[in-house]
Amino acid sequence: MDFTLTSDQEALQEAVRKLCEGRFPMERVRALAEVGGVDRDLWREMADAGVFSLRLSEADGGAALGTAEAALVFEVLGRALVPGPLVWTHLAAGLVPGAAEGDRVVGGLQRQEEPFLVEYPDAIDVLLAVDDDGLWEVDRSRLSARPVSWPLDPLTPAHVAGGLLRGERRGVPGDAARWRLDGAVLTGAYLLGMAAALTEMSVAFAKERQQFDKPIGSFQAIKHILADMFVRTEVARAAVYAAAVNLDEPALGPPARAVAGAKLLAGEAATLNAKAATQVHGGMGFTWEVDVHLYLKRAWVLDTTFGTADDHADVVAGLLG
Amino acid sequence: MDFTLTSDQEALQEAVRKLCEGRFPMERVRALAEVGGVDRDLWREMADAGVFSLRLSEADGGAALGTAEAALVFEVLGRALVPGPLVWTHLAAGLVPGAAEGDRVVGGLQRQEEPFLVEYPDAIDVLLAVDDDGLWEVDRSRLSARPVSWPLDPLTPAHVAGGLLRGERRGVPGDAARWRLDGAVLTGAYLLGMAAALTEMSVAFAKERQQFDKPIGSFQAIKHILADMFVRTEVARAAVYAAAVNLDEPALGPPARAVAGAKLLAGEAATLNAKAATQVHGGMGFTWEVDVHLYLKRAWVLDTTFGTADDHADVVAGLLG
Amino acid sequence: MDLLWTEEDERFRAELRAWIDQALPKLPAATKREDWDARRERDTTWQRMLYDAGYAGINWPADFGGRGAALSEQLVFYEEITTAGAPDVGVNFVGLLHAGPTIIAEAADDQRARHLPAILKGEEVWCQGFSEPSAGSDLASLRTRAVRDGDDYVINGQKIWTSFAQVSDYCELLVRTDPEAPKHTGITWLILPMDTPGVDVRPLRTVIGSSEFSELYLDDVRVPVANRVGAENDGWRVAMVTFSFERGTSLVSEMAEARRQLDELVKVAKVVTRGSATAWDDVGLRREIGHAAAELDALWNMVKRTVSEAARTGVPGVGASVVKLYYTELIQRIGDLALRVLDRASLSLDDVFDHSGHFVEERLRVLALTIAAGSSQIQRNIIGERILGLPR
Amino acid sequence: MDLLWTEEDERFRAELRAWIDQALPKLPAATKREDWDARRERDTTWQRMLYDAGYAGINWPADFGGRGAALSEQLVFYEEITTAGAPDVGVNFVGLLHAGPTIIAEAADDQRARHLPAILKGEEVWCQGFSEPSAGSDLASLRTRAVRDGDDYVINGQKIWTSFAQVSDYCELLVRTDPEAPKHTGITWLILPMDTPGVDVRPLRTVIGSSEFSELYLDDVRVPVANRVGAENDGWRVAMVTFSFERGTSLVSEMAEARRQLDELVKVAKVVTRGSATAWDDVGLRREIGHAAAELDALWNMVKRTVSEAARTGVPGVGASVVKLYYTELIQRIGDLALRVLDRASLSLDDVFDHSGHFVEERLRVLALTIAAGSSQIQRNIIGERILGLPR
Repeated sequence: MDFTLTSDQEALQEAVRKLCEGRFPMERVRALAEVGGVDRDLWREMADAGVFSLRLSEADGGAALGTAEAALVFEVLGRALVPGPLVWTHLAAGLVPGAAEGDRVVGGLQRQEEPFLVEYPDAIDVLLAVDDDGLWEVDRSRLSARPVSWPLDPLTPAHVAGGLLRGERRGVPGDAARWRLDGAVLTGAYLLGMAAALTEMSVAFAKERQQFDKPIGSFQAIKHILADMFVRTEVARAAVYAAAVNLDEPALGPPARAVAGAKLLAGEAATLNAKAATQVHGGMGFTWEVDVHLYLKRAWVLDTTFGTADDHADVVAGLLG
Repeated sequence: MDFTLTSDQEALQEAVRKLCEGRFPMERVRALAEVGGVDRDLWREMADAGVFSLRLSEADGGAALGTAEAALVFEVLGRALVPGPLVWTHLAAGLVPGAAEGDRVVGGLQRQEEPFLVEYPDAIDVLLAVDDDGLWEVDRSRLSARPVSWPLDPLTPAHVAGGLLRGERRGVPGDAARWRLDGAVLTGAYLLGMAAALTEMSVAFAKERQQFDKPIGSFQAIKHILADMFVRTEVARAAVYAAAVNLDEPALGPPARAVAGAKLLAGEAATLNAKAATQVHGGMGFTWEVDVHLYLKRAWVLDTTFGTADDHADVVAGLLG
Repeated sequence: MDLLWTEEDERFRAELRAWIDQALPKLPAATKREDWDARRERDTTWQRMLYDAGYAGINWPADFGGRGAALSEQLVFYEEITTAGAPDVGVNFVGLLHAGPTIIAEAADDQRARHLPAILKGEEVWCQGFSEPSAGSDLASLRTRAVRDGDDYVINGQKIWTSFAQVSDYCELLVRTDPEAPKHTGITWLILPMDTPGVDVRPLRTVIGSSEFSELYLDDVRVPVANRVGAENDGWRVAMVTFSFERGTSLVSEMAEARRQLDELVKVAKVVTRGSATAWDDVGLRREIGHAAAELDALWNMVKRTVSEAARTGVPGVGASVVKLYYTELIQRIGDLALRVLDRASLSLDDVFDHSGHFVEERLRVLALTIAAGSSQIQRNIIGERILGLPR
Repeated sequence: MDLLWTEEDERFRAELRAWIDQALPKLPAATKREDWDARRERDTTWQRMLYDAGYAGINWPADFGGRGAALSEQLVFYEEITTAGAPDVGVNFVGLLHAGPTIIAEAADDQRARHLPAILKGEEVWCQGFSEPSAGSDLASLRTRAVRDGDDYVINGQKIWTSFAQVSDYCELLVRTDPEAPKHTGITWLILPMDTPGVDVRPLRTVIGSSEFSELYLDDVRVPVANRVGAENDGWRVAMVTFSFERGTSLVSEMAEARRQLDELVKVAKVVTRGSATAWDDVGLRREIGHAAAELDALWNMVKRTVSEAARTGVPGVGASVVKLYYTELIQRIGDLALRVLDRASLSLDDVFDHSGHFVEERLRVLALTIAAGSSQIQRNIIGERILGLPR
């Protein structure tokens, strides 16, 4: 039992952090809204860094790493708010040709998520659907879809699709179940990174911003909001890391409860921290120019994918007693 | 529309406040735990002041006042934490001989409240039960009951009763429905008074208690707790008063939604304020000698009578849309 | 305690409703988002219609051309306007609810004559130049400087959060006239004509993507001393007169609308599918909606209490701060409930089904409510210190 | 990141479990409430059994007679003790977790020799004399005065919240030796034998009705200078050594027990009737219990993270403050959920059905947790200032 990061894991996070700093500064991220959320060159750079292929065997061009490492990578991506169907493409690596290499962008949705909102419609090459019966590749040419002119999150463009066709089978029910678990944890990891970034930007703002001749972070009301943001993030971190480790290590027992708790707490950490960050930033938090709202909107979006907070609390309850 | 107290209403509250100050100082209230919660002489004094007969016609020895006035009286009783089955005896006035005059102490419970905890078992002369079919006087001689040696609230002694016999009918289903509404509002009014008293005692303590060379009420963390206590109380007050007025005035429409909201918000104001008061009082709030815990325990008890917070939120939801 | 409307109130309601029924169809349709000229045109047209019908300045004294309505009639007015879906004050917001009342209370007769009728008739649109980038919660630390030069003040500085500045004729402006004095005592209240040279309006994009608010850049702007309301350096007190209005009735139409929206949300919840059931079948979610409805009911009754007290005593009492704090946090929780009901449909501000987009937009809009006009933190300070008497 | 126990850990667990299985039945039955002599007898007997089996001082260095267990083994130890329903530290709490570690870190060799083995064997029971009626969150403002008189300190003052004082042999006492110095620099740490003349123990009744805590009245109490640990006026630093222990592992057995209790609560919820269904059929209530369980799981993993970091770096890291703040508020929420599940049965601390009374008593007991050992407000200050670097 050593629940700290190995030096390899630290190095992996550091490498992806550097990639994000270099390639995904916030101006660049914002600009991706203009191109449907995905820039093909940047996408391939992420692929080259192993973001999608990480868990594939070395024979398949991967690094044979685990879900724990993938979660650490997605945490860093969430911190930087990198847009695009990252989780789906990562899940599809090894299954959909070109996904691992960044040549094909893979999106997806869960069939119980009515109405069907297809994310990144103009960026994706392949649309997958998951349901209790398996994984399916949807034939988009047969899909009636209308574009959302005004998406909640400018970095999550969407189409509303009419009834979703099943298409070609890509996996059995067991695959679908595993995708749901992996997808929940990786989305949770991304949300965890967002929660941490929100804490840091709010702390920095509160040290800088003066009102009543003092930095606002010296007022207990603000200080305690920030302390709660930090605490929520660290609790979510413990949950997400533990769930990822659990997915890699069958000897730790069935992962369902840990995974549900991880998505639940990471989703809440991100949404609650984003709301708190808005409040701490005061009027600035209500402006488009300050990044907080982009995190808030993404947090709301991601809270609806791979199970909502309510869904996951129900799952944990169902496994109790 | 004038939603302020009339001068008669103010005078009524003032009169009961004086009675409580004179007859129910906190030492006396605490001492009533030793006599099962009710002192017969004091009970009769309350009866003489009209606490039970208030709403009876003048011909029946009452003051022909409304539920609004009764609520104002119960608010003051709650403030002073006067123990005993006040609400049940008030409801029974005019129905159970001697109740209005304070000669017979009437307790009661709702039949859906399993397990059956009979409050003030040694003090009451008559035990009523309310269910969907009406009002019933339970034959206590046929009731198997065991005493609770260690009640949560020292001022709410109780027996656990085995299956509750129905006994003699005292009212039709319509009476029962009305008792439930009246009982919820009067219990809500009592809880409102408790919430207000808790705010006042906590504010006074926070002005007095010094830590770090300042009154603790000058720290924003404490100040904001107190502000929230006040706000919660005032919102509950608006709900309770409006529900009481609604019960008196059929032209305002069916009272069910207002009553449910009143009990819900008053119960939450009292329980949340009692928890907050415990925190504000610090270590002192964990001592028997400081009154806060008596309010906290009573709030928890009353939250289980005439419908819990969950029950009432469900009722409001059921009346929406 | 009496919650029945009086016969007068009911008569007023009936007349008003009848008038709205015939007036509303004559009003042009709602304008396109971001078309502020059209918005001004529509809102001021409606204001003129209200004026002609005798409803303009519902809360203004009759001596100054207002309706001088009893407080209970004001509540009826807001209820009926909201229920009918008629426009709220819109671009006339600052004129009717801030600048106008300030002018009534503090201005000279010639200033009153110049502006009050024009505001009532929808001929003058006003905006507010109070907040600054570095003066938010700490408004009194404002730095926009006004230097006396002959019969003018020469003004330099920057304002922010000025709503409808693009289409405003005048701005109620707070400037610092004495930088040496303690911060509350060196401020002056001025009437700034928006077409004065040196006034640069730069729209600010909000999280909703709208540009209702602007920044005002003021570069050697000359305003005649005659445009001052109240004494030099007495502007903080003058501005506080405005705030006592802002924190009173300004949330009433907002709350009436929230009650309507909550009913809408229940209808939506009954339609949105969730597995084999609807969102409304989710006992946990439904209970939270019921809880929020009870709170909103209580706040509405709290408004009636506050208004009744004000009618009786002439002062608004403690209710206004309580309502501001509680309502703004509640409406955000209700917005969160709406997102939970909508689930995936919350990804879109276009309607995925009936009105769904509106709930999402509202969730964004109400983010500002716990920040503007005294943040929740400031409100708790005020309640703690002014009402409960706790030490600073 | 590795959450699998090592083979050593598993071997340790197996041995410990086997030992507990045979040892526990030899221990006298749980004592009656408020019989503190019997409580001391049982807890110290258990401590002696642990000592004889080599488990005493699980976290103490082997050089000082402790087990010197790896941090992961300590977690296993607390898990197994809790799961088996064996006694927790009980009256040995202060000796094992506060005074003992302080003596290890700061005391002279003769003091160590005198006290450490006795604590480990259950021969010496210690209590803590830190808090005072006017020094709670602001502990450093303590006023109990010690004046040097020859080879003694003469002590006058009052302490509060001293647990198990009735049955203690020694007290770790903080006194003010320099009233002129800044408050943190005039404090001294002393070993007070509880049978010293002038020590008056007055039990304090808590909201549970129990008298686990006492007030200590100190009237001209003479303590030899030789009983001082650390330098005169350096007692604040010495005491802080203790606190770093208190905020670390002290919640671990509490949390292990909470996890067990939550499973119990679910069982109860499945039995308690609610109309025609059970409390567990209430989707809203059940969801909240599921939510709390997820939080408790996460905190337990957070403890593993904290312990792992401490094992690697030698310092406890940020985890301890976070766990203290979050756990204490969470366990109160869980207590509220228990009251909702119990409904009317919550009126009684006697069991109305299996264990129901215990949940009610627990709800009362945990009220203290957000106040003692640094209130939630103080914890948030600490996190804001020491971890996030916010200005005071």
